[in-house]
Amino acid sequence: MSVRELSFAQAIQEALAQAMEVDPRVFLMGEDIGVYGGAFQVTGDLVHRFGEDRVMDTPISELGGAGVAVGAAIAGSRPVYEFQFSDFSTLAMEQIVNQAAKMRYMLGGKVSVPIVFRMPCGSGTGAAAQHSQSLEAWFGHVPGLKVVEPSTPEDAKGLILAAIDDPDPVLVFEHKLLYKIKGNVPEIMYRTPIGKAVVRRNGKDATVVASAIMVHKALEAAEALAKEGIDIEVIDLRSIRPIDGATIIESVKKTTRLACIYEGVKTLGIGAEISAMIAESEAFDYLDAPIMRLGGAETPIPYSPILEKVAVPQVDGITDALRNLVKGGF
Amino acid sequence: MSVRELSFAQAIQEALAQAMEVDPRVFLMGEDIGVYGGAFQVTGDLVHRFGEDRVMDTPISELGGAGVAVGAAIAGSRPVYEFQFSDFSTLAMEQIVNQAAKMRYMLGGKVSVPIVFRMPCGSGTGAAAQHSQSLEAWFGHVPGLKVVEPSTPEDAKGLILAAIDDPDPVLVFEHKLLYKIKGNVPEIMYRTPIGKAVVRRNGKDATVVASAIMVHKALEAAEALAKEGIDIEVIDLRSIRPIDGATIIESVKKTTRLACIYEGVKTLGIGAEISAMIAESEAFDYLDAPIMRLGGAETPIPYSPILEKVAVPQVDGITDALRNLVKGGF
Amino acid sequence: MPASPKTTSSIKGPNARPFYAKHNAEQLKEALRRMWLIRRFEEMAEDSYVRGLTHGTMHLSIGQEATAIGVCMDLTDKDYITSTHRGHGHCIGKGAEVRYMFAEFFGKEEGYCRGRGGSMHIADPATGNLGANGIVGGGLPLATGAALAIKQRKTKDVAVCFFGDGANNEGAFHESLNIAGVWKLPVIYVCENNQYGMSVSTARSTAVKDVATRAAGYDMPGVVVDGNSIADVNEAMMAAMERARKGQGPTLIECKTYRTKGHSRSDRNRYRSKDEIEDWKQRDPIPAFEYDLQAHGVMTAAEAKAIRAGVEKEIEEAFAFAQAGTNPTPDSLLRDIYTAGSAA
Amino acid sequence: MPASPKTTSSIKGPNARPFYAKHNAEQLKEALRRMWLIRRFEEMAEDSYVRGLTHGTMHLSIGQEATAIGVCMDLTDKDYITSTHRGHGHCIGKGAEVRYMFAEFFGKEEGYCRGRGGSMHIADPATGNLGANGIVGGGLPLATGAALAIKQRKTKDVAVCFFGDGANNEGAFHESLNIAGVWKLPVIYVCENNQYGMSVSTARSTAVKDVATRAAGYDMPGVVVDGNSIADVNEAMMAAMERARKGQGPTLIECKTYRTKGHSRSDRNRYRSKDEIEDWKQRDPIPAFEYDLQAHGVMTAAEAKAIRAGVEKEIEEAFAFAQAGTNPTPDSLLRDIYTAGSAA
Ligand SMILES: Cc1ncc(C[n+]2csc(CCOP(=O)(O)OP(=O)(O)O)c2C)c(N)n1
Ligand SMILES: Cc1ncc(C[n+]2csc(CCOP(=O)(O)OP(=O)(O)O)c2C)c(N)n1
Ligand SMILES: [Mg+2]
Ligand SMILES: [Mg+2]
Repeated sequence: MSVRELSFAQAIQEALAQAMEVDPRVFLMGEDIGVYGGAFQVTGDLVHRFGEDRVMDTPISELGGAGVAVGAAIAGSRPVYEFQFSDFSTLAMEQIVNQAAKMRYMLGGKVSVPIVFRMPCGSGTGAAAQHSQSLEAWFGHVPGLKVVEPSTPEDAKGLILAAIDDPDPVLVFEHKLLYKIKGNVPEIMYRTPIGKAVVRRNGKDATVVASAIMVHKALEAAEALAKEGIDIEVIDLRSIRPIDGATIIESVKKTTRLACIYEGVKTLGIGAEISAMIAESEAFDYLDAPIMRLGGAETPIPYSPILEKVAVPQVDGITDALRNLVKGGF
Repeated sequence: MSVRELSFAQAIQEALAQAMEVDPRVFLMGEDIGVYGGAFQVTGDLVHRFGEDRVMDTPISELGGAGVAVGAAIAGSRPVYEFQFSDFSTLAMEQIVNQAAKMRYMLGGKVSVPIVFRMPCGSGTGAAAQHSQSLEAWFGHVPGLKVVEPSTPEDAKGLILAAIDDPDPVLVFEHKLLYKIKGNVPEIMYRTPIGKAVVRRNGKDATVVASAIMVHKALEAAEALAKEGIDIEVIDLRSIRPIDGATIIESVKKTTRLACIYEGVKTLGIGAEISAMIAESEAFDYLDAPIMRLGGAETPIPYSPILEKVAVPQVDGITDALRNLVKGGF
Repeated sequence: MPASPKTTSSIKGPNARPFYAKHNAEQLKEALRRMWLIRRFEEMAEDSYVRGLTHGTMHLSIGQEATAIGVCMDLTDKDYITSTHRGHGHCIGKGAEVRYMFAEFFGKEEGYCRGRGGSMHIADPATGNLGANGIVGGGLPLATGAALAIKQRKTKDVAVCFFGDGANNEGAFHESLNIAGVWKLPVIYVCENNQYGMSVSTARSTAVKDVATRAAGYDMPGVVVDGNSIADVNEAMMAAMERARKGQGPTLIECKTYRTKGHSRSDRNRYRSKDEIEDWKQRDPIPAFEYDLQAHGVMTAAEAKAIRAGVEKEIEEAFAFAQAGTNPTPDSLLRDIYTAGSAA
Repeated sequence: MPASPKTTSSIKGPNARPFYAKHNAEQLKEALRRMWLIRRFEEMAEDSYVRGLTHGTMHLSIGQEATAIGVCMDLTDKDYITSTHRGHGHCIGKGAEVRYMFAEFFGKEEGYCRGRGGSMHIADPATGNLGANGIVGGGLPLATGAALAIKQRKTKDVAVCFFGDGANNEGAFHESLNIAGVWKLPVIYVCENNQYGMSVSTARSTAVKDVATRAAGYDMPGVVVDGNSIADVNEAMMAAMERARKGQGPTLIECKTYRTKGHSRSDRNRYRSKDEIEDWKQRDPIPAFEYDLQAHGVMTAAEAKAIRAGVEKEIEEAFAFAQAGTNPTPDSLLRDIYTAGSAA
């Protein structure tokens, strides 16, 4: 099996191309995904390969565009809709949440809605408050949706392919700072299972549950702490709805300490759910310390690079926090 | 000080009338709030008293209507915008979340956005999946917003008045099944502080944090358990952003057990935040049992009355769960 | 269907208007029958609601039946429709059976949505009916998307989108019609302009007198028809379907009509006058069509009576069927949220 | 401002077009100066971006200056504008000082938004500028709401809403214009049609050729003007302002123009030809206006030179001011989310 280095963006592009290659029902919709190649160059040259009928530039109309994609999905097509920035999904919540998520249920199981929404998210690009949000928690709160958030090129490809295969609506959150990272990606069409977390680093002193870019920061912090003799287990959440409780519970039972690290706003962010899930599970009795959450600050993302940096967890802060967690200095 | 019995809906109406009486900048916008009196008769006859210029029927245009209200607020008016059902706020998330919530911050504090959004919410009316959601957790996740959820007519009036006074955007969630409940309401203009929970029932065996209609169900369950010698403390959350952590922590330290009861979908609902907040607080060390959450089932709200009932916590289930929590039967 | 032997030359002749020229007697009588079926279904539904047999809310389209049937009568099961909160007529027009509709109202497993949807979500994908919608304007992008799927699979089907005058002020209207206009999609937007969005008249909600005026902003024809005349409605549909099937793109048809009942049960009709309601009751589309069919000799008085009797019987049986239906069990709460076997 | 002594009769005479008849030489020269100020500000901003002094993204309006100034030059600080992601021109047009704009780009406390907003949110409420917006179409409801507030307080001010051709396909456009049309609000919608929404031409995004066509759907006048002619733009504004101030309601003005730079830094201009860009560069609105002013004797060549030199100096000083500005301290992260003293 051939494996190459690809960037996260290239890996997604390959997944899209392979899916379109094997299934004529699959097509792409979004703003500037054609000749422009997408704001983050994810669709790149696909329009030249598949034509304008399958790589469709839409007007700037998120509610209409997303809704048209939902309608096409119900009627038998397989759309992948790109929000240029996931912030703009605020304009399409109606179609995502009231229609796509609930249609199957409301109709007694008589339709399915095989749609993928691609959601570039996150801060760090200096694009300020309306272009830097991490809203995955909202969608994780909505039955009928599935929500994933890859951290590596390999998972990016595998989760996009799984999402396209899936008969239900799936949102794929893609942290913008990850688009350029590189990693090994198999050439074949493979699926990364939706709903399964993965242990990225084994450790015995504490469990960190992180997602997307925070996985990388957590691993960096873990390496730093390893030099101090502190051994951190890092779980890459990957799937936000459904959440893989079993993997986390098992890990916490072993390490007896838990930290949740996420970029979204701390209050009511994904770490709240993970913490609560553990606090009500059998793992509760194993806990030797309060459950720690490191989330985004309670603020819109500022433009100033100085402030933007302190608005979300960074490696140094994570390292200090984990040290405290293990050393018990609460 | 004169006190009368008013319904929850009447209490809100009185608050709106008093605010309009004393401040000519205050006005109401929404669909069918004029001669129709509002879908739930909250605005009632106010249009006859204050005229069509201050009780404004809008076209069916939630994004535009809410956004126009936000613009008017920035430009010096004091709008109260009613969503006919809070589910329709999915159409206006852009203006609420990207504009109203962030405008002050993005502009370096140079404007304020004194707007109130009224959000009729909740299930129990047979209106099915698109008219029964409890979406307060979404807004609780957004810095720049304030979110309250009264459970009594007295608080409904006081929180509406506090929200109108507030210089920042406030969302008031009004559970539809509460509109007809009656309670004592003072005649004067008083404010219920935003950000303060209240202990509705003192108890020593476990703390229940509930909001809106769940406060009533929790109190009922507590009375039933009192007969069994189990003594439950019931906290009415009232404010979802900011959350009154201090009141909850103090209570948990005393009772050593915590249950969160809410109608919104359990995963990533408000109970997740309360649980996580306690699990990372100094109260963690006092806990004698896992933190329990009873939230809405992981489903769109079904139409069938049989299913609709089991989709959200009911008194019997709450009673059983609390008994288990206290008796330690995990 | 066989050509009717009773067809008179005044209708089928060279001067006959297209509605009569293109449909045979069976088709015309079936159209009338369905109009009655809608009427009696809704009356019965209202009755059962008043008697507490149904819960939730319900929006009646009494007075608007000519639009529903005029639009749907020539559609096949492969043509899609999206419907609205006021959708019983569309549903019956598209071929649904009233027994399963009643069953849905009663929240039974036999219902079209297995009792999960109720009146506001009633749907029948098997006949191309993608469903009523609780969100005003919610169906506009969906129908547009269904039209895109049709275009992608290169068939000659069409998608029809019902929406109200109130919905025409939603952003979804604008975005959908623009996309359909740019992409030349085979979709027909049918505005049922019953003069009010809940309590707000079009004069108070809509900056132009005719919704159809807005079609010019989307490079599509916009036509206004008497929505209480099944012939007028249907002829506009014929033109729109031809246009769509030829790949020429969308059409907006505005049907001026009226709901003689309140918006929903909570309506006290404070926003309109008794006289106005009475006026429109005089323009009831069903007796008018019944009269025309007899005047033109398509149908005898006896046949008309038989149609009504047949409808009566169908309604009664359907009602009984629904009442005897199966209640969902609590343990089925979480079924059909996700597709069985998929990750969830 | 004093009437200019140099005004020639051909401009001020009875046959002079309104733009020249209604403005004196000082006003006209100030308009030119601001156009140069926009141009040089943006060139400098781009330069500092390329040099890595600014981060984030930036959208230049080079080529569109006549629209910004033609619209804003007669507004007072009590008139509101809402701007767009491509908003530097609007901001300067409304009276902002470039030193605080540069400071904002550099993320300094002295910036208009204290460094919290950056280019996409630059605002100056003191001059009635409610801000650029990162959301395409985001300002449409806001301007409409500001117009409602004006109407409520019964003054004669107006609200002006800038938006792009791309934004005209957002639902916010439709809902806002309809509300303004029904309520007869004193708002002026200015569409800067620069032919593209990012990479998508209006032909591919918008079902009609002229955005102004859509005005008919909202019961308001829709006019198309040459957006590169400050006189054309301004005269359309005069009519719209008069209409708004008389309580006759909104107007839609479509200014046909062009951005000669890419959409933003990431743009490789794959969607348009070099020839097209060159063509439009020939129609640069600033030299054209400068020429007119001289041809008509409003201004001498020496004065024109002095204006440019003044702008150059202002830009240099502003840039230096901004570079010497104060960085926010991390502990100020949570300031100004909520109003101080309110519950938070
Ligand atoms: C987005 C949204 N806004 C408001 C409502 C509440 N509502 C239900 S029907 C209705 C009136 C709709 O008017 P129209 O589109 O003319 O349809 P009609 O009821 O007249 O058939 C309203 C306001 C809703 N269901 N969805
Ligand atoms: C709601 C929304 N959708 C998409 C974008 C990304 N985006 C920013 S500017 C732009 C093009 C806007 O085109 P137009 O309105 O014509 O303004 P122009 O850039 O041409 O000045 C796009 C697609 C956005 N910022 N907001
Ligand atoms: Mg209507
Ligand atoms: Mg443009």
